[in-house]
Amino acid sequence: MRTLIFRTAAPYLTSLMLLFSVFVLLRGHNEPGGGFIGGLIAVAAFAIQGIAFGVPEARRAMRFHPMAISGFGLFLSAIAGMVSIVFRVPFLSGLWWSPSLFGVTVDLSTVMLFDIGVYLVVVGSLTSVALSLEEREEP
Amino acid sequence: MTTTPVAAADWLVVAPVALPILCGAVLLMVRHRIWLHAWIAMAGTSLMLASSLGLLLRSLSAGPRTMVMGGWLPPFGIAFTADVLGAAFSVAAGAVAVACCAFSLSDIGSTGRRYGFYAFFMLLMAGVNGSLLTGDLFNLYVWFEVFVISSFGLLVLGSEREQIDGAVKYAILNLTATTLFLAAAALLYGAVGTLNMADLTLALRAQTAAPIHALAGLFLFAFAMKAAAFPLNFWLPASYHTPRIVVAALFGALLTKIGIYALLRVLAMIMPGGLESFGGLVAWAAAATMILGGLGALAQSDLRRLCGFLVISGIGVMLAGLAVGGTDGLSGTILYAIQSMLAMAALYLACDAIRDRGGDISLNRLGGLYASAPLLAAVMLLLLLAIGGLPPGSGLWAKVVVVKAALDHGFGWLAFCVLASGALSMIALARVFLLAFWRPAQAPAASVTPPSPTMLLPLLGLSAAILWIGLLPETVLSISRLAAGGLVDPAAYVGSVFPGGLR
Amino acid sequence: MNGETFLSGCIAVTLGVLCISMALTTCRLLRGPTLPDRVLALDMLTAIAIGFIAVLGIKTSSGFYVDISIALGLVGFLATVAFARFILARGRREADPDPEWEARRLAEHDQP
Amino acid sequence: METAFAGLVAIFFAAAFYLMLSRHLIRIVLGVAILGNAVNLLIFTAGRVVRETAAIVPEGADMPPAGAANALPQALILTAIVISFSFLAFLLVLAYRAYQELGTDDTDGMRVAEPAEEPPPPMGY
Amino acid sequence: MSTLVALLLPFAAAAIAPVATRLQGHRAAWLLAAAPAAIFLHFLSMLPAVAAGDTLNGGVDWVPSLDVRLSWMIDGLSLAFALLISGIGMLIVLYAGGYLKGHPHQGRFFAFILLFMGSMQGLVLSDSFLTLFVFWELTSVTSFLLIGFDHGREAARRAALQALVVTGIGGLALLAGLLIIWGATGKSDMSGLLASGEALRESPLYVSALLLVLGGAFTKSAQFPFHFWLPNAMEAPTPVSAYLHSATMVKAGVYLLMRLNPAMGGTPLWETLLPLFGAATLLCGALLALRQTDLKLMLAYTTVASLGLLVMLTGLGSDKAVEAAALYLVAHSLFKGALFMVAGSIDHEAGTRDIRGLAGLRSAMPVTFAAGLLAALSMCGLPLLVGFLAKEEIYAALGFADGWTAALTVAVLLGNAAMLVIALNVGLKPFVGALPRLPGQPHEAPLLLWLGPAVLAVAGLLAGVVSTPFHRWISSPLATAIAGEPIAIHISTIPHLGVPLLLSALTIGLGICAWLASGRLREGVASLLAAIGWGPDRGFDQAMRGLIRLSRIVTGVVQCGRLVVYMTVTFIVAAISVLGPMAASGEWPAWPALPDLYFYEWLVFLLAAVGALAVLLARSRLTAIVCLGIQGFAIALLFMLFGAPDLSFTQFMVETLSVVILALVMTRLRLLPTDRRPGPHKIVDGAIAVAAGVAFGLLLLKVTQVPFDGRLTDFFNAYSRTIAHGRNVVNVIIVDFRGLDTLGEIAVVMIAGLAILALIRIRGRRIVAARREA
Amino acid sequence: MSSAWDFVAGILMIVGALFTLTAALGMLRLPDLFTRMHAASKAGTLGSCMLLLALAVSASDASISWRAAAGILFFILTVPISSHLLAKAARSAGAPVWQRPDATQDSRTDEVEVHSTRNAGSAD
Amino acid sequence: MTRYLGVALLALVWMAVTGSASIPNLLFGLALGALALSLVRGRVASRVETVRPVRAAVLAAIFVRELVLSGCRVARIVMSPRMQLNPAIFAYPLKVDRDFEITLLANLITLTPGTLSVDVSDDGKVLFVHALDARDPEQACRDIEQAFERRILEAFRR
Ligand code: NA
Ligand code: NA
Repeated sequence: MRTLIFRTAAPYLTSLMLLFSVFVLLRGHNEPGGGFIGGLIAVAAFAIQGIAFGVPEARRAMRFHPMAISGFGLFLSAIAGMVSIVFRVPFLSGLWWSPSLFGVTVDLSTVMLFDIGVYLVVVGSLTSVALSLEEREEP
Repeated sequence: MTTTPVAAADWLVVAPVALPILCGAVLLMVRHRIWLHAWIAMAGTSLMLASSLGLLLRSLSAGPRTMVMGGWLPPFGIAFTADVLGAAFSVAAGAVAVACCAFSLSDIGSTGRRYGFYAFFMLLMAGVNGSLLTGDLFNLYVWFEVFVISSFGLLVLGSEREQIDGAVKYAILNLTATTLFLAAAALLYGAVGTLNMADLTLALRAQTAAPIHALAGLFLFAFAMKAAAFPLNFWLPASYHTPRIVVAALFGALLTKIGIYALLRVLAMIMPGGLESFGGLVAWAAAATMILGGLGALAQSDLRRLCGFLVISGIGVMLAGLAVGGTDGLSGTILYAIQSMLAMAALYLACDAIRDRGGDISLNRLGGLYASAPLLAAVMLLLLLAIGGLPPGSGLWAKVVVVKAALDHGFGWLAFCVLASGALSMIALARVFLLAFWRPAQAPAASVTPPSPTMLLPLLGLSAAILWIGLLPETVLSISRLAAGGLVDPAAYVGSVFPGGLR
Repeated sequence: MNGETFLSGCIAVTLGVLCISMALTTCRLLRGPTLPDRVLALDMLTAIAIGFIAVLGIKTSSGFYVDISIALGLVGFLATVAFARFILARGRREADPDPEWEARRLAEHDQP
Repeated sequence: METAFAGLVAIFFAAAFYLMLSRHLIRIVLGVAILGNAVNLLIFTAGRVVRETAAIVPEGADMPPAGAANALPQALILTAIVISFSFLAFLLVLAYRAYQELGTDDTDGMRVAEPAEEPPPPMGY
Repeated sequence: MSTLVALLLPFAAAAIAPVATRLQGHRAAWLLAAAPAAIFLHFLSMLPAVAAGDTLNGGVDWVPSLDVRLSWMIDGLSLAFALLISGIGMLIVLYAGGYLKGHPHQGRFFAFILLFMGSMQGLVLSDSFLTLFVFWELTSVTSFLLIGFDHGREAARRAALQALVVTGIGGLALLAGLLIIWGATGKSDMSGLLASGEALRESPLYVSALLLVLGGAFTKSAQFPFHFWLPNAMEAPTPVSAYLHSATMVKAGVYLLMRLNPAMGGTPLWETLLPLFGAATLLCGALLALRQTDLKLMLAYTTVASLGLLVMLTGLGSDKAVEAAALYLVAHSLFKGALFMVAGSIDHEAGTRDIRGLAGLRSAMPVTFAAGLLAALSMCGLPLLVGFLAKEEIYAALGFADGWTAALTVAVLLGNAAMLVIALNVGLKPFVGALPRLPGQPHEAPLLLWLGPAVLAVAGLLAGVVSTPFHRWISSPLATAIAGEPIAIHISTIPHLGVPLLLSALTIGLGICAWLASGRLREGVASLLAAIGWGPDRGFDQAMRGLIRLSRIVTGVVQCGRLVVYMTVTFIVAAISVLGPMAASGEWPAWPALPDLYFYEWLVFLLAAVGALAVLLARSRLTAIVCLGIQGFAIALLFMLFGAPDLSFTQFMVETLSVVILALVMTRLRLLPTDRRPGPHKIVDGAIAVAAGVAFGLLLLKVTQVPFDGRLTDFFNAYSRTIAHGRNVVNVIIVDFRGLDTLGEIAVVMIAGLAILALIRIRGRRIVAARREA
Repeated sequence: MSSAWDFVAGILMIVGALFTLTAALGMLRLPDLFTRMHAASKAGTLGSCMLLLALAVSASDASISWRAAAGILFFILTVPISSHLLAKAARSAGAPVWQRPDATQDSRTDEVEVHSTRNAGSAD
Repeated sequence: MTRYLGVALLALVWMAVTGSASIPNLLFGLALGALALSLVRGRVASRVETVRPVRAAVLAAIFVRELVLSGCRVARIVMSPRMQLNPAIFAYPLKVDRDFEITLLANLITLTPGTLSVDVSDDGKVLFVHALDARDPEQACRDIEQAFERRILEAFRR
C-alpha cells in the first residue's frame, strides 16, 4: 500500500510483533499462548509487511517459501515425537534436558521443539495463504 | 503414570501414521525438487504398507497392540490400538496406496507434483491410517479431518470447472459430517467423561444415565454420511468423477470405508446397545443404499460416475452386515470392505486405462477395447465378477457371508436386496464390458498410447489380490472373523489398553 | 472502605459500562452504513475488548490477560489495515464499486 | 450456567443450519463459520462450565486452584478451532474460485459436475 | 489320478490352451482333448464301485471358516453327468479344433470351453453347497464369454448378456435357497442334506427354499418363462451350442433338481410345480421349434422342450418317472450333442443352416449323414436306439392314472411329435433330395468334425442295443441316485405290447404327418406367434431399457445436482437422528433451572445471540460478515469469562483473521447481497434449522444433567506441573498429554495452506499427464 | 499490594470505562465516518489505555506492569496508523465529509479547503 | 549504527516483556532482535539521525496531556445534546520532510484534540487533516505547528 506513514511504521511494528510472537510461543507451556497463537501473531506481522511493501518484499524477507517452512514445522514436530524411540519410550513422549547456562537453568524439551514445529507450520501455511491472496489483490 | 519401556517393534503401531506424516513434511520441504517426489512417496507408501503388514501379523499372533502416546497411561493419554480390524483395514489401504502411488508416477505431471500431489497423498494416508489405528474418539476426529482436508487438496488439484463444482459440494457436505461427528464426540465425553475407546466401551456398558440412543443416532448420522449411505450419499456422486482418476481411485477405495470402519468401531464396539435400537433403520438405509447405488450405476454413461455409484452400492452391502450384526454380520461387512477397497481402486484405475486406450470415458463413445487391449479386458472381466459378486471375484465370498448372516438373523428381505444389488452391479459392469470392450470401436482410434508399466503393474497387482481373495478366501475371511469377534467381544481390545486390569 | 471491596465494586461497574459500550458500538456496526463505518466499529469493538480483558486481568489478578490484550491489539490492527487496504483497492477500481456503497451514498446525506 | 450455554448452542446451531440451507455459497460459508463456533461452545459446555478460574497452576503450587475450569475440553476446542479455521479458509477460497470459474455463487447454478441434461447411456448392447 | 486332479485338470488345460494353440494351431485340440479323455477314463474306473451302490466321497478344505470344502460326492447321478461332460467334452474339443481351424482366437476359445468344462464338472461333483454354487456361477460366466465369443455382432452381445443376466440372477436365487437350506437343516453339503431331507421338508422355510432353488434351476435349464435365453445363445459358435446348450450346462438345473429330489421332492408343491412348468416348457419349446428355419434354432427349441420333459419327469417322482428321466437324460445328451455337431458341420460345409435351402448332402457328406440320421432316429425314439428306451419309459411312467397325468401325457405326446419333426428336419432333410445351389462347396467334413457326432450317435445305438450293461453301469445307478432308493431299470429295445408302445406309435405317426406338412405347419405357427406378439425375449429388451430409464429417473430425483436439496435432506436426517431416539427412548432433559448469571454475562450471551441472528437477517453480505465478527468476539469473551483464556486468545485471533479473509475474499465477488428464497421456503428452512438446532441444544442439556466424571481432568491437573513441567494445563494437554491431536491438527493446517495455494495458483487444465509432457 | 494502589486502579478503571462509553456514544451519535473516527481514536484509545494502566497499577508482578506498559505503547503506536489508513481509504473511495446543514454555500464544497498555494494539487 | 540500536532496543523490550534480566535472556533477546530486524532488513535503515532524550520526553509529556484533553473534548461534544460540529478536511503544509518525522507528526495529530490526519500527499509535503472544528483552518495549522512540529524538529534534529 503506497502510504508513507504506514510504510514508515510497518517495519517497527513487524519486528515488535515477531518478537512478541516468539514470546507467546515460548511461554505457552506455563501461561496462555503457545505455538499456534504465537504463529498467528507472526502471520499478522508478515501480513503487515506484505501489505506495506508488497508481496515480493515479504517473500524475500521470509527467505524460504512459506510452504517449505510449514513442511519443516511439521517435520520438526514429528521428529520431536520420534526422538523418544531412542529412549525406548512411546511416540511423542516429553523428554526434558536442563543444561545450565551462565548459572541459569534453561529447560529444553522435545515438547518445546514440538511447539516450535506448530509455530512454524502456522506461520508457513497461513502466511502462504495471506500472501497468495494479497498477491491477487495487488493491482 | 507412564508406561514401561517400549520395544522398537511396538513402534509399528504408530509407523503407518508417522511415516506418511514425515514423508509429507519432507515432500513440502523439497517442493521444487520435483524429481525427488515420486521416490519419496513410493518409498514412504511401501514402508507404510510394510509396517501395516507387520502390524497385522503381530496383532494376529499376539492380539491387539497398544501404544500410548507420550507414555501417559490410558485413558489419559491418546492410545493407539491396533487390533485385527484396524490392522487389516490398514493393510488393505496400504495396498491401495502403493498401487495408486505407482499408478500416479506416470499420471501426475510436474504441476500437480509442485502443488503437492504427493504431500496430499501422504497426508491422506496418514489420516486414513490414523483413523484406523487410533483408540481415542477425539483423535479419530482429528484424523478424519486430516484425510478430509487432504482429499480436498487432491480434489481441486487441477482447478477445472468440474472439479471446483464437485469440490464445493464435497467440501460442504463432508465438513458438515465431520463437524457433527465432533459434536457427537464432545457430547459423549460430556456424558461419560472419557475419550478412550476402550474406556468408553467399559463405561457405556455400565452407564445408564447417558442419552445413549440420541448419541448413537448422532454418530450414526455422521458416520453414515462419511460412508455415503442413503440418504446422505449425495456428495459422492457429485464429486468423485471430477478429480484425476487415480485420485478417485484412492477416494473410492478408502474414504467411504473409513466411515464404515468408524461405524464398526464406534457403534458396534463402543455402543452396541445404541446400534441395536437402530437395527431396523440401518437395514432400510442399507437396502436403499445398495439398490440406489446399483440403479445409479446403470443410469450412467460416464464410467467414473458409474464407479461412484458402485462404491455406494458396496457401502449398502457393508451397512447390511452392520444392520444384521453379530460376528457373522460384522465379519461380512469387514470382508466386504477389505475386498471392496481393492476392487474399487482397481476399477477406477482400469477406467483410467480405458480412457487411455479408448480415448474416451463415456460409454456412448467407447468400443473395440477387447481387441486392442485384451489384458485390460481380462482385468475388467475380473472386476465385473468381483463387484457383481460372482466367482472367482473377491466379492463373492463377502456377499455370501453377508447374505448368510442376513438369512440366519431373519433379514430375508435384506438378503434379497443384497443379491439384487449384486445383480444390478453385475448388469451395469457387464454392459460396460459389452459396450466398451466387445462392441466394435465407435470411431477411428485416436492416437493410442501404449500402457506404461507403472500403470499396468498396479492394476495387475490389485487384480492378483482380488483373484487371490476370490480363490483362496480363507485367510482374509478368517481375519475378518477375528476382527468381527474383536468387536463383538472387545475384551482383548480393552485388555491391551488396560493391561493391568480394567480402568 | 477497604481497597479490595472498592476495587471489586469498580470492576463490576466497569464491566457493565464496557458491556454497554460494546452494545452501542454493535449498533453502529449493524447500522453501518458503509464498510468503513463498520470497520471502524469493529476496530472500536476490539479496543473495548482490550479494555474488558484488562479489567478481567485485574479481577482475577492473573498476569496473562495483558498478553491477550496486546495480541488482540496487534491483530485488530491487522484487521483494520486489511480492510483499509481493501477499501482502497476497491476505490481505485472505479468499474467495480460496491453496490451497497452506491445505494447508501445518498441516504448518507440525510443522516443527522 | 450450562442452561444458558445450551440455549446459545441451540441458537447457534439453528442459525448455522439456516444459513447453510441457503442457495448462496457466501451464506453457506457464513453458516459453516457459525457452525464451527456452535460446536466449540458445545464442547465447552459438555465439559461443564465454571466462572473465571483458568486451569493454570499458580507459581509455586502443584495444582490449579480448586474449582478451576475443565482444561480438557479447552484443549479439544483449541484443536477444533484451528481445524475449523483451516477449513473455513479453504472453503472461502474455494467459494471465490467457484465464483470465478462458474460465474455464480448460486449453488443451483453450479451444474458442471452434475449437468442437468446428461446424455443417457446407450440403450442397446 | 485323484478326483481332485480331475477337478482341476480342465482349468490347467485352459491355462495352457492359448499357448498350445499358438504353437500348434488347431492340432492343439488333440493335446487339449487329452485332459477330458483322462478325466473320462478316471471316472470310468469308478463305474464298478458306483454300480455296486457305493457313494464315493472326498475332498479338501477350501474355506474352513465358511465350512466350504472342495469336496465331491460321486454317485450314479454325478458320475453319469461327469462321464457325459468329460466324454462329450473331449469330442467337442476335437470338434472345435476342426470347426474353428484358423480362427485368430481359437486358443482363447479352447481356454473358455475348457474352463466351462471344469466348472460344469465341478458343479455336478460338488458336495458342499457353496462349492456347487461357485461352479454354478462359473458356468454362467464362462457361457457369457462363449456366447459372446463372436462379439462383433450385436446379437451375440445381446445373447451373452441375456444368458448372464438370466442364469446369473438365477444363480443368486439358488445361493439364497441353498443358504436357507443350510440354515434350516444345519447341513452345508449334499451328502448331509440327503440324510436329513425329512427335516428340510418339514421346516417352515421349505417353501421359500424350494422356490429359490427352483428359480436357480429353472433359469439355468431354460424353463418357461425363462426359456428365451437359450435359443439366443445359439449366437455362440456351434461347438458351444452342442456342448453347453444341449449336453451340459442347461442340464445343470435338471441335475440340481434330480440331486435334490430325495431331499426336497415328494411334496405336493414339488409334484405340482415341476410337472407344471416342465409341461409348459415342453409345449412352448415344441411350438417354437416348429416355426424355425435355422437348424441350430430348431435344435435349441427342442432342447428347451426336452428340458421341460426332464423337469416334468423329475417332478413326478415315481419310480418309472425317475427311470424315464435317467434314460432320457443320457439319450438326449447323446443325440442332441450329435445333432448339433451335425448341424454345425452342415453349416461349415454348405455355408447355410436354413432348412429351406438344404438338401442332397448325403453323397457329399456320407459319414455326417450317417451320424446325423442315427442321432435323429434316436431323437425320434425309434427302436434299437436309446431314445426309444427313454420314450417307452416315459409313456410307461405317465399312463392315464388321472386327469392330471392324462393332460401331461397329451403334452408329452405333442411335444415328442414335434421333436420328431425337428429330428427329421435336421438328420434327414438336408441329406436327401437333389443338391441345390449352396453358398459353400460341400464335401465330407474333416475327421475332427465328424468324429464327435459319429461317436455320440454310435454310443446312442450301443446303449439301445446292448441295454443290459448300459442299465447296469449307467442308468440304474443314475436312477437310484435320483430317487434316493435302489432302482433297477430293465427296459430293453425289444418293444413290449402295451399302452407305451401305442403311444409311441401314435407319436411317430403324428410326427411323420407333421413332418410331411412341416412347411405349412411352420407358417401356421409363425402366424399364431405373430398374433401373440409379445414374448419374454422382447420382454428382456424392454426390461433392460425400462431398468435403465427407471434408474435414470431415480438417480435424477435422488442425485438432483442441487446442493440445497442435499443440505435440506442432510439436516432433516440430522434432526431426526437426534430427536427420534430421544423421543423413542424418553431421553429428554429435565426442566432446567434459570441460570445464575451476572448481568454483564447476560449481556455477552445476548451479544453472541444477536451477532449470530444478525448474520441471518443482514441484508448485505458485509453486514453479515461483520456480524459474524461480533458473535466470534462475544464467544471469545464468554471463553474469557468462564475460565478459558487460551481459548479466548485463540478465538480472538482466529475470528479476526476469519473476518478479514472473509471480507477480502467475499467482497470481491459482485453478488446480490440478499437472500432470495421465497417466503414459504424460508419458513420450511427455518423449521428444519430450528428443529436441528433445538435437537442439539436439548441433547447438550441432557448431557450436562448427567453427573460428570472428571477423572481425566483430575489427572491432567495433578500431573501437568509435576511430571509434564508445565503450569498451563491446557497447553500441556495440547503439546504433551494429547500431543498427537496437535500433530494431526498442524497437518491439517499445513495441508489447508497447500490446498489453498493450489486452488489459487492453478488455473484449469494445467495439470497434464507426465507422459504427455514427454 | 497496598490498598492505595487499589483505589488508584479503581478510579483509573472507572474513568477509562467512561471514556470508552463516550467513544461508543460518539460512534453512535456522530454524523459521519470522520467525526466518528475522532471519537474512536481519541476517547477510545484513552479509555483502553487507562484500563491497561489500571492493570499495570494493580498488578502484583513487575513484569506484568511492564507488559501492560508495552501494551499501551503498542496500542498508541497502532491506533493512529490504522485510523489514518482507514480515513485515507475511505476518502479515496469517495466517502462524503459531513458538514453542517446550515453552513454557507461556499463552505460546503465538500473537499479540502485550500489555504495555501503549496498544496493545490490533490493527494491522489 | 541504528541497526545495532534497533537490536538493542528490541532486546530491551524483550527483557521487559519477559520480566527477566538475566544474561542468557539478554543474549537471547539480542539474538531475537537481530533475527526480527533481519527479516525486515533494509527497511529500518538510518531514519533517525539523533535523539535528544530530554526534548523527546517533553514531547511525550505534552502528547499525554493533549491525549487526555482530546478525550475530554470528544466526551464533551458527544455528551452535549446538540453537538457543536463544524468539520472539514484541510491541508497542512509540512515542514518536516523525513519519513519518520512525518509519521510521528501525523500520529500525534490523530491522537490530539479535534484533528485527525487523513492522508499525506505523494511528495510528502502536505498533510491532509480532518478537524472537528474547521471554522479557522489557519489557526488550526498554527496550533499544530506550535504544539508538535516544532518540538519534533527539536527532538530529532541536531
Ligand atoms: Na498451542
Ligand atoms: Na496454549
